[in-house]
Order: sequence, then structure tokens, then C-alpha cells
Amino acid sequence: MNYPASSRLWLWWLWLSGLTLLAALLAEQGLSLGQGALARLVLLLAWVKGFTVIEHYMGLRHAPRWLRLVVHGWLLLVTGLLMMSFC
Amino acid sequence: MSNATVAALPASKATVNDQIKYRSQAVAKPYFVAAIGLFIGQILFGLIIGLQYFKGDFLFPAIPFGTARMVHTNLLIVWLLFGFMGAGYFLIPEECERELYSPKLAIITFWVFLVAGALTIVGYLGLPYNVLAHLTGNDLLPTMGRGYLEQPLITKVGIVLVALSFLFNLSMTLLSGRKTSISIVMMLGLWGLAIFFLFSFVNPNNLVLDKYFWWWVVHLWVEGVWELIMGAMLAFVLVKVTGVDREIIEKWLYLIIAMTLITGIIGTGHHYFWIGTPGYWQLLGSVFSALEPVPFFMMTVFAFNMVKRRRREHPNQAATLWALGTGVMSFLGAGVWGFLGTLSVVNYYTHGTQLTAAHGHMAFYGAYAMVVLTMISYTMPLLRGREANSAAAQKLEKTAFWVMTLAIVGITLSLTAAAVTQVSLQRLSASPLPFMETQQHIMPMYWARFGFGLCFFTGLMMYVTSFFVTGKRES
Amino acid sequence: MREQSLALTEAQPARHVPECHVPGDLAMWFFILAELAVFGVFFLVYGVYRRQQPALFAEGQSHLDLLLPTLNTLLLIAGSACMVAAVKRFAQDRQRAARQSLLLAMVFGSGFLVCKLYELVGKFMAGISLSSNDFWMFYLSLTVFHFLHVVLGMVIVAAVWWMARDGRYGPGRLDGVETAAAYWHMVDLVWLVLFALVYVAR
Amino acid sequence: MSASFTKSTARNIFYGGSVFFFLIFLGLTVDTTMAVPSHNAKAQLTDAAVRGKKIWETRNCAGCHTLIGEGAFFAPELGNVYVRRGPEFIKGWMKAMPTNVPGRRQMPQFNLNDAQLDDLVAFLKYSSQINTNNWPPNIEG
Repeated sequence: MNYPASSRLWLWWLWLSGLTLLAALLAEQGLSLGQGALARLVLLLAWVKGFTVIEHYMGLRHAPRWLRLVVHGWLLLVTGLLMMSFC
Repeated sequence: MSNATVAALPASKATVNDQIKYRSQAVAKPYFVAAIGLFIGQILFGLIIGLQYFKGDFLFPAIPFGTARMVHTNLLIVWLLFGFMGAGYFLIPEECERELYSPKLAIITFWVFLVAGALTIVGYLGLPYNVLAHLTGNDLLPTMGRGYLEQPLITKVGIVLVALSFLFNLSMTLLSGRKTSISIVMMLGLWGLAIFFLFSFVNPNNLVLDKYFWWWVVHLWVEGVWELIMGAMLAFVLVKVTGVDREIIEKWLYLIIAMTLITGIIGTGHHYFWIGTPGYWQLLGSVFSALEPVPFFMMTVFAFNMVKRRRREHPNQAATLWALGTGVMSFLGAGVWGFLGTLSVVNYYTHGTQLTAAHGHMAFYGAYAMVVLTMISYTMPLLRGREANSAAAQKLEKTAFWVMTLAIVGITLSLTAAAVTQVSLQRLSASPLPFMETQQHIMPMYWARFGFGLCFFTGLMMYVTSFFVTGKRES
Repeated sequence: MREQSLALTEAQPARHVPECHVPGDLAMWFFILAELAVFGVFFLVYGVYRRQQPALFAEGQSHLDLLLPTLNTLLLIAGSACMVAAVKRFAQDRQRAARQSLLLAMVFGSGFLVCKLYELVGKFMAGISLSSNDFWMFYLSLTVFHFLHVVLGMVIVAAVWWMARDGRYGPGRLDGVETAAAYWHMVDLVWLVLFALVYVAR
Repeated sequence: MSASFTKSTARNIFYGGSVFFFLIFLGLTVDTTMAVPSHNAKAQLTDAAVRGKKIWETRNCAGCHTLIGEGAFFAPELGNVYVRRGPEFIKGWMKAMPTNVPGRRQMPQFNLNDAQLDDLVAFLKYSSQINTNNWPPNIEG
């Protein structure tokens, strides 16, 4: 399998950390947002981060389709249904 | 005792059995014979209580329902234990590639267990239960009167001693022999069985804790360590009849039993919803037990896959059929019917109804009765000196398989219909009916269940007959 | 499936064209999928309960501090990055650097455990238990269950680190490391959802 | 597709997973054992109730009845019978058995004396006080 260049690896790390801080900041200051809106936004961010972890950390972008489908399906199902529960 | 030893070991006979690799494996034979005998007894008492469900005064007061039920369930446990022990005595020497540590001890253990079991049943039937309790030292350490664990104290101690002798014998064999994954999993399961049985001696006055630890025997047996025994037995037979590489079968065995314990251990929580335990068990029990069907499903897929990829055509086709049947029926009985009532929101209405009986019948038959019959089907011809039974005998055995299996499906469906009626009239209705009145509405389902019970008994008789059918084996 | 058992006996040749590859051992992936299923059901049941009692859950969440869990998220992400680096370095046969990455991953993991333990002890001192109310039941069962998974992940990484002493892992011999890494990433992935759901989504 | 699936990994997952989940189960058991008294603060486990539990067990009551939903499904739930019927009814019932109505389910006569009947009633009172998280759904059990 191909391994990402070091710089790419650290870029993904920065991206994930940045999104985490963004979510925390939103939660601290986002009281002006609508009731469920913040929750849905944060869960969306969780999905983006999860997507990154699955593709680039777990390395599933080179994996057989059934495995990718199952793991991505899991993340999409869980975050999606939870976002709906905040509507 | 020496007579028994001679009878069980074919070495003393004129011809030496060349179908079994190690002479001491022959000790399995009396265990299997006893298992089938007790199985017949279990079904007879099952018919009695099935009849009492709609003809309430049948055999009263000679054999009240509670007594007959106790005999029915205890015989079930004991014949399965005989089956497991026979399987252990056959499987471990073969896997370890050496003779059993002590065949003589195995025969002594057999007679002790059989006599103790028979005396216990005689005690159940011949004495009032409280007199039996008094005579057998229940006042010293009260352990009796709880489902499946009704045995007198001395019988319980006897079971522990028999188990220790059995485990000692097999462990000594394993320690100095070849260690395969199948034999190690089998031994883990059998040791677990003995260890968790020790909780049958735990009976706190506090009813909640009593019930809590009662499940450590019952649940951690049937949804825990017994599944290791079942997996090992199934894997052993599949290695033999399919000729598939042992490495492949063993890794799937590990994976399946891993899934079993991962879901099943905390899955015990599905019994802790309403018995006075904290509410969080509703969450934990539901989440984990909801996944308990997964390993059963894997086992079905596994069994069919191995048979599909077989590298030889084993002449014992009946054993293959039993192995596949175990996969399917354990998935249906333990997996699907178990799931029906496992979520706490559903269980709130189904707890303590006929749904539990429906699940129990199919799961016990599909998982444990069938796996023991699989093992018997594979080993008995070998123990009797032939690779497989004659075509005629196998044909009858396969017919018996279908009759018994379809009968159990019928029993399960009847009881499920009974459960639906019971839940709707007694639990869900805006003006709930009392228990006995509800029962009146379920009578047709009990009739049907008894009818299927008779079918099952017919199938069992065909099964027993198949052992006596001779005929030429097809080449 | 039959090819799989062959694959483990031969060293895999270096490939330049990306092709289908399961990172780590398939047995571990079955385990990971089972774990994801358990956590997934947990999260969804949380969603149902929260929807029924929004005020109770909001009240409980208001007692949760955001600083430590955010730091914990960063620690887990950093640990995951170290695991990726470790696999990559083993693939390049840079043994020393690879083992250092594993060690660093464990340092980050320990950091997570310390912070988490501090948070949990605080909750226990405040008299919160599984039986307090539905929110705390979910909070404790989810976070403690996940905490134990981090512990298990650390044990697995430590085992890999220990076995890597004599150069067991290297180019074409990556299964063990990839298996451990896959488990670690799963623990990370679950935490990302847990963090968003329990701590942030109010 | 390239993938490895080794017996040793499967074995390690079996051992590791089993130990891991069993330890969690032990932890939960400790928590439950400690929480049971406060969860069931209303349940009075008197000496009479303890004696009554022995009578319940040695007459194999669970061979026909359920107690908080566990036992046999041949005869009514008794976990809440103290609330449903009251103490005098229970004692009268025990003395009147069997009914000998043809075709109907029969309960044996256990010949309990008055003290034993009181103990049994105390046990059934205790069982009705257990905090079952609102099970059963209605008084009929």
C-alpha cells in the first residue's frame, strides 16, 4: 500500500485538531445559534473528522469496497440519525 | 465395576475396532447411550406437562406439574452433560493424539453420575420435595427450589465431583498431548461449565442477589461457556466430515466464540431488567444482547461455507446434515427468537410469558441438543466399528432429523402464538385479564403444541430405531 | 478466503499501483466492526433518550467542562497520527523511529487516561453514579466503556512495541502493526462521535 | 484483494476480548451489589421473610409459578400477589387446595401450619416490595 508523505500526515493532523478546536469554540460561544443548530453543526464536524480518520488514518481508501461501505455507512448512519434527533 | 470396564472397552472383544484411533475413545459410547436414554425420558415428561397445560388434572396428584417440569428440565441438563462428557472423551484423545489418561476413571465416573442422576429423579418422583430437601441436607446449605438448580445438595456436590474427575482426566490427557485449538477451546468451555456451576451454591436471602447470581449459572452457561463447547464440537465434526484445512476452521472458531463472549457476557444484563437491579441494566442488557445473534449467524455461515468447500465426500452424510442443522436452528432459536424479547422496551411486556418458553425450546434444541446429536451421529458409527452407517440407517436418521426439527419449529410457533395472545390479553389490554382467564384463551395453542410434541417423540423414536437398522453400506 | 491464508505466508511485494488492501488482520476488523456496532447502538439509544428528556440532558451537560475533553480529543488525534507514522516508518524499515512513534502514541494515550481519570474522579466525588439519572447513566457508561477501550488500545500498542524489539516488523511484515493501528484508530473514531454528542452537542 | 486473517490474531482477540468484557461485567456486578440495598430501600427482608423464602424454595413453588417473571409459566405471577390478593386470601387459598375441579389445573396441598403460612406471606410481602422498575405492566402480572 502507499503511505502518505510525512507532510501530508501532519496536514491531516492539523486539520483534525483544528476542527476539534473549532467545535469547542463554537460550543463555548455559539449560544446565539438556534437550539438544535449547534448540535447538528458539531455532529457534522464529527462526521467530517470521522471521515478523515477512516480514509487517511485507518487507510480504508485502499480497502475493499465492502469494508469501506460498512465503516463509512456506520459513521454516516450514526451521525446522520443523531443529527436528525436534534431537529 | 470391572464388568463395566470390560463392556465399554472393545479391546477385550474378539475383533479390535480399527475405526477409532485410540482404544480409550470407546469410553464415550456408554455416555452417548445414556444421553439418548435420558433424552427419551426428558421428552416423555415433556409430553406429560404439555398435556397438563390443557388437561390440568392429568396424573394429579401422583405427578404434579411442578414435579414433572423439574424432571423434564433436569433430564435435559443431565443428558446434555452426558453428551458433552462423551464428546470430551472422544474428542480430546483424538485431538491430543494419545490415549485417555485413565479410561477406568472415566467408566467409574460414568456409573457414579448415572446412578446419582437416577436416584435424584427417583427422589423427585417418590418423595415430597420438602422431605427430599430435608433428607439431603438442604437445611445446612439451602440451594434447592430454584429453576434448573432443583437438585438436592448431595447431588450438586456429586455433580462437582463428577465434573472434577472428568476434567482431571481430560486435562491430564491434554497436558501431555498435542494441543490443538479445538481441544483447548473444548477444555476452556468444560472448565467454565464447572466453575460457573459453583454459583449454584450461592443462594443469598436477598431475593434480588439470589436471582442475580442464579443467572451466573444459567446465562453464563447457555450463552457463554456452553457455546465454547458447542463451537469446539461443531468444528471437530466439520474438520472430519469436510476435510477442510484445520487452520481455517480453527481461526473461524476463535472468531465466533470471541464474538459470543463479547456480546454474551454483558448480555447477561437482559435478565437484570426487572428483578430489583438498578435501571442501567436496561441499557447495557439491551445493547449487548441485541448483538448476540451475530455470532450465531456467523456460525451458520461458517458451517455452510465449510461444507461447500469440502475436500472429501464423507460417507456419513447424516452427521453433515446434523452439523448444518445445528447452525441454522441455533441461529433461529437462540439468535432470532432470543432477540424477539431481548430489548427492554419489548421485554417489559414479554417477560415471564410463553415467549420465553418458545425461545427456550428452540434454542436448547437448536444449539445444544443438536450439537450433541451431531457428535453422536459422527462418532457412534466409528465406535461401533464402521466409518458410517448403512444407507438405510442414514436415511432413517435423516428422516428423524427432519421430523424432530420441524416438530420443534411447530412447538415454537405454537408457543409464540400463545405468547402473542397472552401478552395482548394480560399485559397490553386496557382491561387486562387475570392469568388463569388468559390461559383459557390459549388452549388451542397448547393443544397444537402437544400435537407437535407427539411428532417430536415420533421423530425421536425413528432416531433411536436408526441405530438398529442394518443393511449394506453403499460403496 | 483461501487466498488470505496464502497472503500471510508470503511477504507482500512492494506495490506502486494502489490496490485493494485490508490494513491489518481481518480478525481484528471483525472485532472492530463488533465494537462499532456496540457503540453505534449506544449512541442511537442516547439520541432517543435525549429526545425524550431534553431538559434533563441539557442540565447534565451543563455540568461538563469542555476544556479537558477538548484536550483529550487532541491527544487521541495526535496518538492516531503517531500510529500512522509508526506504520509508515516500519514500512521504510526505520526501526528506531518507528518504535519511538509507538512510544509517543502511548504517551498521548496516557495523557488521555490521566485527564479522563481526573474528570471521572471529580464526578464520583460529586456523588454521581450510574443510577443518578438517565443522563449520568449514559455519560458514565459511555465514557468509562470508552476509557477501558483506550486502556486496551494501549495494551495492544505496548505489545507491538515490545515485540518490535527484534525487528519483527518491517517492509512487507506490517500486519501486526497495522492491526494495532486499526484498533487504535477505531477508539479514536468512536471518541470523535462521543465527544461531539455527549460534551458539545447541547 | 490482499488481506491476512491469522489464527493467532483471532485467538488473541478471543482471549483479550473475553477477559476485557468479563472484567467490565465484574465491575458492574460490584456496582450492582452495592446499589441493590438503596435501590430496594422499601423491601423489608425480615426474619419471617427469610424463613418464608425457604418454604418457597422447598415446596418448589417456582415449578409452576413465576416470581417477578422468573419460574414456570403454568400458574399466576406471585411477585405481586400480596398486593393483588392480600395476606388472608393467600392463606385461605393455600388451605383450600387442591380444588379437584375436573380438567382444571391443580395445585397440591402443602399442609403448612399457621406459622409457616405467616412466614410465606411475609416472603411474598417482601417480594412485592422489591423495586422492579415498574414491572409488571399491570396488577395481573
